[in-house]
Amino acid sequence: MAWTRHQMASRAARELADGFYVNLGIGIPTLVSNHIPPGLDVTLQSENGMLGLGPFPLETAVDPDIINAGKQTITELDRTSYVSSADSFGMIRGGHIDLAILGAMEVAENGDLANWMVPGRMVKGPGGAMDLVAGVRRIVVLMEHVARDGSAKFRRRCTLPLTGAGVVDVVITDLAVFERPERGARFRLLECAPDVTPAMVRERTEADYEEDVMA
Amino acid sequence: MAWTRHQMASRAARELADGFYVNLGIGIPTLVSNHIPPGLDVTLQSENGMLGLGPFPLETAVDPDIINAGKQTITELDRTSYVSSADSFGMIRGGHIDLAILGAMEVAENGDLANWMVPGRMVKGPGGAMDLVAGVRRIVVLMEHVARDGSAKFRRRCTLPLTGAGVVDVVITDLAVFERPERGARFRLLECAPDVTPAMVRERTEADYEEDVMA
Amino acid sequence: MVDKVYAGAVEALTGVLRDGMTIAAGGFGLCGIPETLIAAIRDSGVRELTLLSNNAGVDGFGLGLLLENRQVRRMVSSYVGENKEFERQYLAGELDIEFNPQGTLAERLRAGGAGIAGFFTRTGAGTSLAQGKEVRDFAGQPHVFETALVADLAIVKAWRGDPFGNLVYRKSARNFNPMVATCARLTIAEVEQIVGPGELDPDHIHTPGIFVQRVIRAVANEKRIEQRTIREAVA
Amino acid sequence: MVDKVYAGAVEALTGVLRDGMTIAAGGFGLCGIPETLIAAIRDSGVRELTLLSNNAGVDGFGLGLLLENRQVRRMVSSYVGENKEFERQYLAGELDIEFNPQGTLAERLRAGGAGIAGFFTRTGAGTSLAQGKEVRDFAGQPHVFETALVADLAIVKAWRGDPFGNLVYRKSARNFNPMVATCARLTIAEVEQIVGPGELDPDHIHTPGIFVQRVIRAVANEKRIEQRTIREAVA
Repeated sequence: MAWTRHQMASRAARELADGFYVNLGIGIPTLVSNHIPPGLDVTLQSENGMLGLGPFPLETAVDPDIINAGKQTITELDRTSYVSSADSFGMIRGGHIDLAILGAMEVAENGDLANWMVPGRMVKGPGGAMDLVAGVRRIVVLMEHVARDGSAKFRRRCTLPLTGAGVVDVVITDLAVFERPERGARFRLLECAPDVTPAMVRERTEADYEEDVMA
Repeated sequence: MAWTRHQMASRAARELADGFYVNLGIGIPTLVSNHIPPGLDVTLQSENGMLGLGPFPLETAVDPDIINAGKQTITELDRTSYVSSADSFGMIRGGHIDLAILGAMEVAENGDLANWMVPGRMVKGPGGAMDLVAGVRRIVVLMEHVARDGSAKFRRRCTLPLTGAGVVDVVITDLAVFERPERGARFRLLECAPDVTPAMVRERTEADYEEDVMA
Repeated sequence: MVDKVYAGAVEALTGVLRDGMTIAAGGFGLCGIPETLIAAIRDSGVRELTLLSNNAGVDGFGLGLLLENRQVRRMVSSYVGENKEFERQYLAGELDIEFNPQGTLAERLRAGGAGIAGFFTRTGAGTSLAQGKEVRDFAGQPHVFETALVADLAIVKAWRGDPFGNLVYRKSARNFNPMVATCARLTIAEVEQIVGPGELDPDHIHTPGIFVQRVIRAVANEKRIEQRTIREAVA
Repeated sequence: MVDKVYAGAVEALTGVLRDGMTIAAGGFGLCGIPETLIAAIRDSGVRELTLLSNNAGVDGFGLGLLLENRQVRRMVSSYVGENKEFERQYLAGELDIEFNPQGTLAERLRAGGAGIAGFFTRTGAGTSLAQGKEVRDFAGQPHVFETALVADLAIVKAWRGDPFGNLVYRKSARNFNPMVATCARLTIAEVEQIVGPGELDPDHIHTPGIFVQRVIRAVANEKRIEQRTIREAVA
């Protein structure tokens, strides 16, 4: 049985460690903030220039000057600081963010990531995604295992324009978790969703990966 | 009769205009702040990271956290702001300072400036001088006309290592004032000190310059 | 004393606008955008603008107003997703767009203000946005060369400003405003509150007055919200 | 909650120091220097250090303490004029020095912290400090290529800090501290006042806690003055 979006987010939250500074992308990655284990000290960063993101505000406390990179209204915490976008990307590009969790259209077996444009469709722009994958120390991708048309999203090579080359460390889908020990290494299948077999994952994956661990 | 240091500073102050942001070098240039005409709004900048320098403090108000680039204790004004040294040199290199008044060991007729080291002597380092001459829109040099050994300081070419190439716009000495309309143009003799003749200036100057204006 | 405060946006923009000019605008999404100045630029009718701005506003708000009024020829941005009029003009070939990674855009604007001619960043290496750009390895990693951005005019939104042009931003409305304020020879700031000399703490000023030539009071402060997300109070 | 506050300099430096390491230090002259941490590094006896610091202290104070104790092998600085021991060791060939223009040094430290591999600046073009460096023309002007600086350890002095590592500097004691705080994997801040969570205004924090791994209370705050200049009160 495939994981739900919340189960995927919960699994992704297990990539967090105490004291981590983390950037969460738009979409399913944002849900990860609801699954941070109690007692784990994690500081969320938003690339527009906020460090220490709090939860959504109460209706009465909405402040249009407090938004995250998804343009959602949020709140401050007792650790919050604001910086310019230049300084915010200094944190990102400079390797000060421990982990980013991002959505993806495609991931390749060499860690290439495509999540910003589809040729022929209107291009909205890369936003901060290229900076995040270039600068953050560890990149976790959260995505559906197969696209709506049934094609594999974890592929030999990306067919879409890249967001970054060789940047992905962990891939979490609704069916399985893949990880590699370092950039440049091969991915290996780490976990499957309940009642999902390695064979089922293999069938729905184009990428080459190791699965001896699961054997 | 040669100008005194205070007269030189007073003459340099005439280069200021209302609303100017100005950086004053160490030594005679610092004296210029005492000669800013009343009613002229000039904001002094110091490259360590202070904009809006006030006068020296009263004995009872000395604050070791308020110093200028010469490491002198100073005071705040109602316009003062502090920035990091990186942001301070952003102001300087980015062309936001209207005028800098600096000392010099040598100036060449092409505007080359040497004021940071003498080969064979202990080198103290360039400090902010190279950034100032590279970034500030207009560079005024305040220096004695001849060195202690009697040699000309306004020369064909600098013999000392350069602080900047072709960067000087105005040269004010104890004998005369030279100016050029733009970088790359020739300097011309603009003024002489009282009882100092153009011929006397010529005799004490190695640099080639125009003097038809004085004729 | 030099007082940089102008009576209003029209007065501050007098003699400044001309067709074909480049304007840098602060803001991220609709947060921290100079609403008052954008409206005045719309009313001025100036055309063929190049805009340097992270986003392009939305239909009917923010820089979307200038797009709807056909005043924009070219945009240098990182994300323009929320604007249908943008899409229409772009697909019709009426509008040029140069996409930058968001951090690269922020850094190029800072570089423009800080006298840095260009820099190497890992961001974008191996992507289509690096095409045609110099790529050089540092520590074995490819880096892309990016150049400084400068503008003829910068417009920013701040929370508080004084007669010297010193600015303080409010919370995440700071975003691109500090770099934008530095990247042009003429910067106009609209502020929610004009305060007197000495009322801003020198340690808390985000943009020193040297970067700001004109200040107006912001009279449009709608601060429209793009994603109004809330949580329920726990009884 | 992660609490970054350590009991003192010795505790904060435990397991950190090793011979031959590179340490970046904040401060300009003797203003805003981490006196407490410098003293602890002196007492540790660690040797063969490379120091990234705008200045080198004076005889008997600031980084001059490490020089006197023969712990420094190399300095990257912009101005070292006030230190006789420095001069003696330099002339004896015991000490290497790499001079940078002050703004270039500040920018290189910022670049190191911000993931910028290198940049072009007009500063130094046509001078001996550009020798051996790439020079490229932009807008007809020669620019010098400068690379990022990074350190194994950064030590900074701030006025206030909280358990998250958020820092606020005081007046011109800010100087090089904000960039230095970003340029190392491990940054230790000494602060005059440790305040509780939430006591620092999020809009006024100069160095966000992400850059600071350890915080101690500064117990040495002599703040020696190099040039005590005063004016007379007018009766």
